[in-house]
Amino acid sequence: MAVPEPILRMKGIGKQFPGVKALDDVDFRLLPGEVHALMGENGAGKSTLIKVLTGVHPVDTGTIDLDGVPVAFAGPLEAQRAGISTVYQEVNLCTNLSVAENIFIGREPRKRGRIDWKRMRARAAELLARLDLDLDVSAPLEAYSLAVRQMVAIARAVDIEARVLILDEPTSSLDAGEVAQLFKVMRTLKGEGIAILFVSHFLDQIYEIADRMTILRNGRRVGEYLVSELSQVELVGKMIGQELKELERLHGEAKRFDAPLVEARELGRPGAIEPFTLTIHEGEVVGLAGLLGSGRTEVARLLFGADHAGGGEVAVGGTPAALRTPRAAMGHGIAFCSEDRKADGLVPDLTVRENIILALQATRGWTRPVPREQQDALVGKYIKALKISPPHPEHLVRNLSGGNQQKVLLARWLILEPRLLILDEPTRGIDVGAKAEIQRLVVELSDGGMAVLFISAELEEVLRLSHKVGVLRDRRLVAQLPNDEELTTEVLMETIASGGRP
Amino acid sequence: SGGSGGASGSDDGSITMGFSQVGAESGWRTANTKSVQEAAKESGITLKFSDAQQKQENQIKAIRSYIQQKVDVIAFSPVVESGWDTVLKEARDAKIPVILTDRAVDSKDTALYKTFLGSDFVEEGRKAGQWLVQSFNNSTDPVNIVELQGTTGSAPANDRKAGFAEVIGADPKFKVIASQTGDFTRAKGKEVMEAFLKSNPDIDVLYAHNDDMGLGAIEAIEGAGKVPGKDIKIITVDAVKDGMQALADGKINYIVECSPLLGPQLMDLAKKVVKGETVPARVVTEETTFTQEQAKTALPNRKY
Amino acid sequence: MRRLLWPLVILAALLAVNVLFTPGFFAIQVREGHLYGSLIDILRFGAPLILVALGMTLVIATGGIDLSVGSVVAISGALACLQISQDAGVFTAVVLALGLSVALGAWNGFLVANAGIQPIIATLILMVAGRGLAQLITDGQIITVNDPAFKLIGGGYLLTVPFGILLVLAVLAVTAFLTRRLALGMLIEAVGGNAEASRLAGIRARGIIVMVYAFAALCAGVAGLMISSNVSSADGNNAGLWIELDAILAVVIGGTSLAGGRFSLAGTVLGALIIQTLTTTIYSIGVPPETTLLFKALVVTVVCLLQSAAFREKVFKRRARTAAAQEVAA
Amino acid sequence: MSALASRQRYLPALVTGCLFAAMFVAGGIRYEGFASGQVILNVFVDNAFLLVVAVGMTFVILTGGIDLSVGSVVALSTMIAATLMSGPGWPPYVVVPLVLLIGSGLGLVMGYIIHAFDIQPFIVTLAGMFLARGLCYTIGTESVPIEDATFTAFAQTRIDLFADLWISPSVVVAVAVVAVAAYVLHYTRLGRAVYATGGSEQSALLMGLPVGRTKIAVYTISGFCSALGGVLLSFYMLSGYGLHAVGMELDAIAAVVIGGTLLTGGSGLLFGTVLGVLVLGLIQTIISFEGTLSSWWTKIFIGLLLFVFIVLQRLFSARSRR
Ligand SMILES: Nc1ncnc2c1ncn2[C@@H]1O[C@H](COP(=O)(O)OP(=O)(O)OP(=O)(O)O)[C@@H](O)[C@H]1O
Ligand SMILES: Nc1ncnc2c1ncn2[C@@H]1O[C@H](COP(=O)(O)OP(=O)(O)OP(=O)(O)O)[C@@H](O)[C@H]1O
Ligand SMILES: [Mg+2]
Ligand SMILES: [Mg+2]
Repeated sequence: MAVPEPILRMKGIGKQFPGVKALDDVDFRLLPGEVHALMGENGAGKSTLIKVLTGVHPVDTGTIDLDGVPVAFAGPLEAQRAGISTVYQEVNLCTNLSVAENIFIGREPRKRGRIDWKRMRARAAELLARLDLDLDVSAPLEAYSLAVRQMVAIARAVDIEARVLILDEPTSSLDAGEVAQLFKVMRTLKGEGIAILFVSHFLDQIYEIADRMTILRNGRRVGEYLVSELSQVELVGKMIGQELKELERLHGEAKRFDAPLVEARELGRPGAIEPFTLTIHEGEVVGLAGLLGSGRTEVARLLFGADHAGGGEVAVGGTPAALRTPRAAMGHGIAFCSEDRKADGLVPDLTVRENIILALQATRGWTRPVPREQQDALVGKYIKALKISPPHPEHLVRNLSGGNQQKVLLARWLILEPRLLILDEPTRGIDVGAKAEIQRLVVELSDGGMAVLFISAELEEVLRLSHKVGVLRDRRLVAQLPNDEELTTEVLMETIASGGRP
Repeated sequence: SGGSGGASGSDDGSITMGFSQVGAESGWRTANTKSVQEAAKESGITLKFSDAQQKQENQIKAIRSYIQQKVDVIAFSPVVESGWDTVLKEARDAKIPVILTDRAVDSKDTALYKTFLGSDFVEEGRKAGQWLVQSFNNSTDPVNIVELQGTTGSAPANDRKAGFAEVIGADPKFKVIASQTGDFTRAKGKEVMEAFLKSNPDIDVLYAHNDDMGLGAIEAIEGAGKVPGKDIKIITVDAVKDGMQALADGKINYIVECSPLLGPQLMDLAKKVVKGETVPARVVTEETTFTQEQAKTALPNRKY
Repeated sequence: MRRLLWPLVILAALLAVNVLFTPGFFAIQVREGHLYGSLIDILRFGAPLILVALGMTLVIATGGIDLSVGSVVAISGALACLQISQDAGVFTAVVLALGLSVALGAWNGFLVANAGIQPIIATLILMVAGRGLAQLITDGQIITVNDPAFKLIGGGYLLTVPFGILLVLAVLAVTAFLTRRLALGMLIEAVGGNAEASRLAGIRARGIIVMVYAFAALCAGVAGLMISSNVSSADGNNAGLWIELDAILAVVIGGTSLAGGRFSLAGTVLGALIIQTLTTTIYSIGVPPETTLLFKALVVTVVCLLQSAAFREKVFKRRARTAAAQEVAA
Repeated sequence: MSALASRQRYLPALVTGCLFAAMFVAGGIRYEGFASGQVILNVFVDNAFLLVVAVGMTFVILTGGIDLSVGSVVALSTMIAATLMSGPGWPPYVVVPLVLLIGSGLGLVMGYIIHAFDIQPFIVTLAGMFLARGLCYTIGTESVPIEDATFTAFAQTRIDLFADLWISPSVVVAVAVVAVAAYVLHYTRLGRAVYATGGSEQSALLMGLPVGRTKIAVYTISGFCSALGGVLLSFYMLSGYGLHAVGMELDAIAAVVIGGTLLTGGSGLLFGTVLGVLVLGLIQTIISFEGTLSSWWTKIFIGLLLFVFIVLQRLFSARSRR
């Protein structure tokens, strides 16, 4: 099969950030009508390649040709004008604007020179319907959860008339249904001859949608391969430079739990989550499954006191506890690693070290600083354990790659050694190697007696880790299923779909 | 008429006056306000007072609101001279007489106000200059003068500078070697004077546009190891109590009075104007100048 | 630190300009048992500004702003002088003045943290009303006091060094200790950098915010004592007028972002010194009052351009390019 | 949900409006002659220039910036207008466009510096504030009267409405500016880009919006509005003076923020700004009707009114959001 002329060709790209060589002599090409996956560990340079391509950062060395003509975009605006539509990794939308505006801003439909709001809303609703999403398009985007925002960003990108579509980890918090919907759209676009650059850490997704892939490691190009010619094991080997053991269901033998740690009774919040009753035992991993917007995050936030509960009560270790603020919850040994690391997780201008010890310091108050040696020891330990790269504690978190930022956030809560650790999409954007590491850590911690509430859009992951799975639908906890041999992803999907009714 | 405005007071004989003050930027101004308020009380005039916080637009608003409230007479101390025609015409249309205090306005149409009561800042500057010329008339050596100006752009600063310059300009031996604004405050006066003392080793005379800056400068001069009043002669304007004390103590050499106590005169004028009597177009306040000896005798009965 | 390089260069340049006009500018003598000289003056007159700016730095780092410091300066000075003129002891007067300042600051903090009012408006209330309060205390007059102990605070000397400078050093040391040695600084930066994330990390943001505003007011209170002590009088009308603007400017020149987050105490001190040196320069080189502001505009523009990495890059690149072009031509 | 969402957006302005009405009624009960239509109209007449300036400030604040130069640019505009008309005797139809051009030009330059060199708006516009005020003094420290016949005639025109009520032409100009600005903000791409930039500059940039151009535009708009405010102020004062409009930047910022706009940008309505200006104006009116306050009690009272207003505003918007 003759390879057609590439739409896009990058040659000898180099990019140096202070202290980090993000890209080193990278070649890359994108053919029309293909889905091209860009693969690599966290911090390999995938996002940076995309950013230099679209003019967010200037390149240090190398050339970029679009249709054989050298280009150097001064910014995303120019790239967009040249027919490159991009969804960047951190969902970059304006949450103060309405959903419809976020889709159409900059190219609003107009009538006699003025913005035609009615048409804009109608078209937005139409477009979202194509992605199987039913949102109030005139509500501000901040009313919606991260996953919805991700879908809106995708909707915006696919609607822009473009010849190149770039999606940097668009699926990191989407569930299977949404992903399927996205892939449907991608296939249509591909059929129209549009070239798609796709980044994801979910190997299954890559094998489902991509035709070709380019692998990066430590800012260097490892090679370009046809997806059909490279097995998953080989791929992982090339990405991380070593073999990875396949993961099993980690909780083999059934464990008995008889020491309830956190008992929520009729806990609820009007408009957000219906009253639910849930018991989490010491050493138990409870998974939460549900569709986008089903209320998983809301459950977690209530248990952490991040939102005010509208009713119900919580007991921790058998005694009633008033979890009115996060600080109060932390006082009871509860920790919560939030889903949206950008909005309510990290402080971008602080260093890796400061971000990691932030919660620990908060529990001690400002008068008792964590001694520097202790800080260095803790931070060093988790940089190593989670493979945070670059492994410099004094780097600003804002300059880390998305996956590494997620690891920093995770480390913050792990060092607290809480009694109940709530993890909301903890592996979002994390590469396969580190993901396995984190999962192992969860198992280890729960074996040591820590309770874990685990939320993930990836059902396999939930099944692999949990002793018990809570199923949510339409902001109601509809079922709590023990995780035994009979519980499979199919059963879970069915439960979600049926709403727990037989 | 009642305190809440409303009907014109002329029918029952009592008078309501709307008075728009510049602000409360200095002790002088506050004394002026007090004098007006006390005099109003004494003479049975209902006073509506408003503070413009140094803003002309606020004064215009206040005057307009007095017109709205149908007061019997309006008095105000203009922040600046220009820009009063429109609102004064409105007052005339509403048949409310207007008295200016403290500062004049530059309207061509002098029929817009009944009278102007106040001091003449240019004349104050001249008086300061005349004393200087007189006390140095038998020497031919050059006289190095430093000047502490009031707030840049304000009428007293402009006029006191101009009047002074006019008089000393006649003799080339007088040289203003440094002139800087001290914003009419002691703190700034001290700060600027310290800098002057450093960059100009040979200062003979200090002319400060008000007492407060002069008092600040005295501290600076003492800090530099010089004797105020002797090594450096000091002339100021205003004659507030602290200034007079310093004058009596020999730290200041000459003060040109600028009296804030216009209240009684203002109330007299107001009564006449409301009755429809004719009043002179310009009433100059009774002001004088003080030497160190005069200060000692005058000090015990200074009111402010 | 590299961040402080350019402010330092600018400060040096300003000082150099002064030497051109006043040859003995750097000379420091001991006169009548105390240090005397232009540099000392800059420190002495800059002391209140440095203090206010230090407090402002922490407020700005939390993402706030405090417009009321000028009024607090006036209130503190007025209350202290009133007390002293009514024969209360200096100690009582100072304690009362500072106590009131802290209370006012806490009030600001309460409005911001608990009532959720935007900082600029919350402090605008006290800015307006506070000036009135100061005038109420002084009855609109200038209260002159004559008390050697009070004089020490802003106009006196200790071991030949102006007491004000020592006071600033002490406050600076305490602030640096609280923020950099203890964990206060990091928590402030976290709250300013991402308020929601800090809340979820368990930081008691409200307490910190109240504390920071109270601290800013305390600094302003001390500055107010200094200013009134320096001229032995309290001027409720003019003391501290517009000092909030200078203080914010000092903070910004020092490299702290008005959006909150990272802050630099050393940068703020440098910023305040630049502003004070600028003022002194204007006096000593004899810029006429009408053009003073033009001169200030020029300096501020140069300062901010030099501090901008984007500007330096553009200028340097162009220069590098023209240099290269010349080389080729030659 | 849609109704709820939009109610959320208009809530602050709504609450402010109700409080304004309540304040007016309270004034009417307390002061004789207060509850008249002309009192309200006078608030417009007396604050037309502030309204125009605040409109410009709203654009800037919506992008998350701030413009401290407005007061000085207002003063500079009055100064230039007065000097050109009284000195060389230029006609108003030459002078006014020139003044507007100069104001916009200043704004453009500041906007360019802010964008191109990535410098905090506070410091750039502060330099602009010094510059404009300094230029005033360089032109002259005295107040310059305006005596041009056309200009004076226009300034003193009264537009009679029904029943004894009247407004000045400045009010018409100000209302027109508000209308145009509201249109721009709501119905043009520039307007929406302003909100987006304020919401998140980084995101707006990555979404391919012309962030730089937007930022330059808002400062130009603010410069234009300040110059126009200056022209209106010269109608009001018939003079040019370097000390006019000292501190007006604060009034403008306060008006915008009282109107419910977030200083961090991205959220707020122009209608709120109008209310903010009216509230400040009404406070002034109440003060002058009160009439017996000493200078300091005036300030304390203003602060108090502001406080009560803000707290009630917070309370009501928070309550109804629950
Ligand atoms: N603005 C920046 N300043 C400094 N370093 C940066 C910056 N942006 C990225 N880096 C560094 O460049 C390297 C590559 O980052 P990049 O974001 O491209 O990784 P990635 O492959 O997208 O990883 P992930 O899977 O975690 O998203 C990382 O080491 C990161 O720390
Ligand atoms: N598809 C949707 N339609 C309408 N509202 C939604 C939808 N998805 C999310 N929301 C809104 O987002 C809010 C947050 O949902 P929440 O984060 O609790 O859900 P979640 O189960 O954690 O989902 P996610 O996987 O998106 O995080 C919900 O309260 C809901 O108002
Ligand atoms: Mg990435
Ligand atoms: Mg969620």
